[in-house]
Amino acid sequence: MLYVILAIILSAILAFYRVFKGPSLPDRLVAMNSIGVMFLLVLVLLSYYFERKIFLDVALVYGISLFINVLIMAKYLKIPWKG
Amino acid sequence: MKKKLLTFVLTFVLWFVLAGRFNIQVFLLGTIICSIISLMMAENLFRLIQMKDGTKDFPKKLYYIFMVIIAFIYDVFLSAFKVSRHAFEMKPSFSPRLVSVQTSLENSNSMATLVHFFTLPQGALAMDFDDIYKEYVIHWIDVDSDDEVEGKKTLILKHENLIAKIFD
Amino acid sequence: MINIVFYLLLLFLIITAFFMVFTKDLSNSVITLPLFGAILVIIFVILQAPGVALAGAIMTAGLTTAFFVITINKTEY
Amino acid sequence: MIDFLPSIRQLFAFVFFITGIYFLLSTAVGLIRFPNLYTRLHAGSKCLMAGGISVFMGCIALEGISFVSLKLIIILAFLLITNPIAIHVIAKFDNNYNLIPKVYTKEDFEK
Repeated sequence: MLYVILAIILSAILAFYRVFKGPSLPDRLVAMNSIGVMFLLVLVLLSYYFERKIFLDVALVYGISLFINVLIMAKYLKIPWKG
Repeated sequence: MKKKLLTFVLTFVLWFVLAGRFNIQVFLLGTIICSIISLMMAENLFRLIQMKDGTKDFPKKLYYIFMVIIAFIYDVFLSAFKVSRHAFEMKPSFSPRLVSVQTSLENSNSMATLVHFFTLPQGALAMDFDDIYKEYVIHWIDVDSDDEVEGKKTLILKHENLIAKIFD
Repeated sequence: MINIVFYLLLLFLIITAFFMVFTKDLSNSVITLPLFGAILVIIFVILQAPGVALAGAIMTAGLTTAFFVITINKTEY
Repeated sequence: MIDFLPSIRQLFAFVFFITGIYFLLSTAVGLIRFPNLYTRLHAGSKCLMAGGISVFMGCIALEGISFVSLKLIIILAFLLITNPIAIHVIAKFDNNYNLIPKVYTKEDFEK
């Protein structure tokens, strides 16, 4: 079980390169969405490793919060004013 | 009245799944909360769904819903394998292009559901929708020529017929 | 074995915090803020504290980012 | 016969976890190596959801039939509904500002 968690966190660190050096703003948004879903999978797998089923509620609440974040950022965030 | 009763039953089942145990305190609290929710916002929840067409022959539609879910998961794995094969190549070789596809669906629910079936199972990405001509603007990956576009449009029609049997 | 995951998460936390402070554009640092909150939630789960993790998942990863984004939209930067 | 059924379950969970790791790694590599925004959207939607489905199916195969697997199915259905909406919203957010010209040729990708 722990090797799966280790591989998912390594792939999240690899995907952080696109947040670090994205040419435009939607690139960073796509990378943020991907890393968020990967962390949700890590939360589900950790609840199986510790065998405490209350940690699934944390995963459910975090999934709702991630979706609201992406929607609000896509609506209100604008390209900076140049000139 | 039918809407409020349906909302009460659905939220009560969801409450027991999320609670995870049967108890007298859980039962009383769930009854109070679900009755408040079903009295207040039952009208807003089912504003877009036509209830009269939905419950006509329900056991026949259950079979089609099962078929849609099986086709959905199979095609997701197929298209994800195609995209992930491009990622590990030495030189990434694909030829994307923008195509507009016209639908023949009438209901607004089915047109909104079809966007999920463009994005995940096909190798496509729905970008925009034109209300007047009923056209989706789609971004394909790995399409080489115009003949291949016509071949891939027949794949969409398979999902379109299944959705039309559920909602209409 | 769980120590390796824990130290890797702490390193990732430091990377996101440094990127969030030292970048030039303001919207780039706002996008990195929910990742910071998510790593804090996973660290709280590893340290066996589900109540703090629930509060963190609502506040740090959810509401604070929404308030910052709406504030940046209102002021013409 | 007693020890036969859990070993089958462990085997199914192992296969599902291996496919999940493959798709998630391909998501990260695709996000780095693809040259354009829309192709990155392809990598961010399809490979990610295939990895998520396989990891959740592995957890359900490890658990059996109980309330916990019902809760896992609810989280999976929520993820399957909301992730295409997020990808579609990001594509439309880019489409409003015309960051990238709309018609590509094959020579653009070979440089």
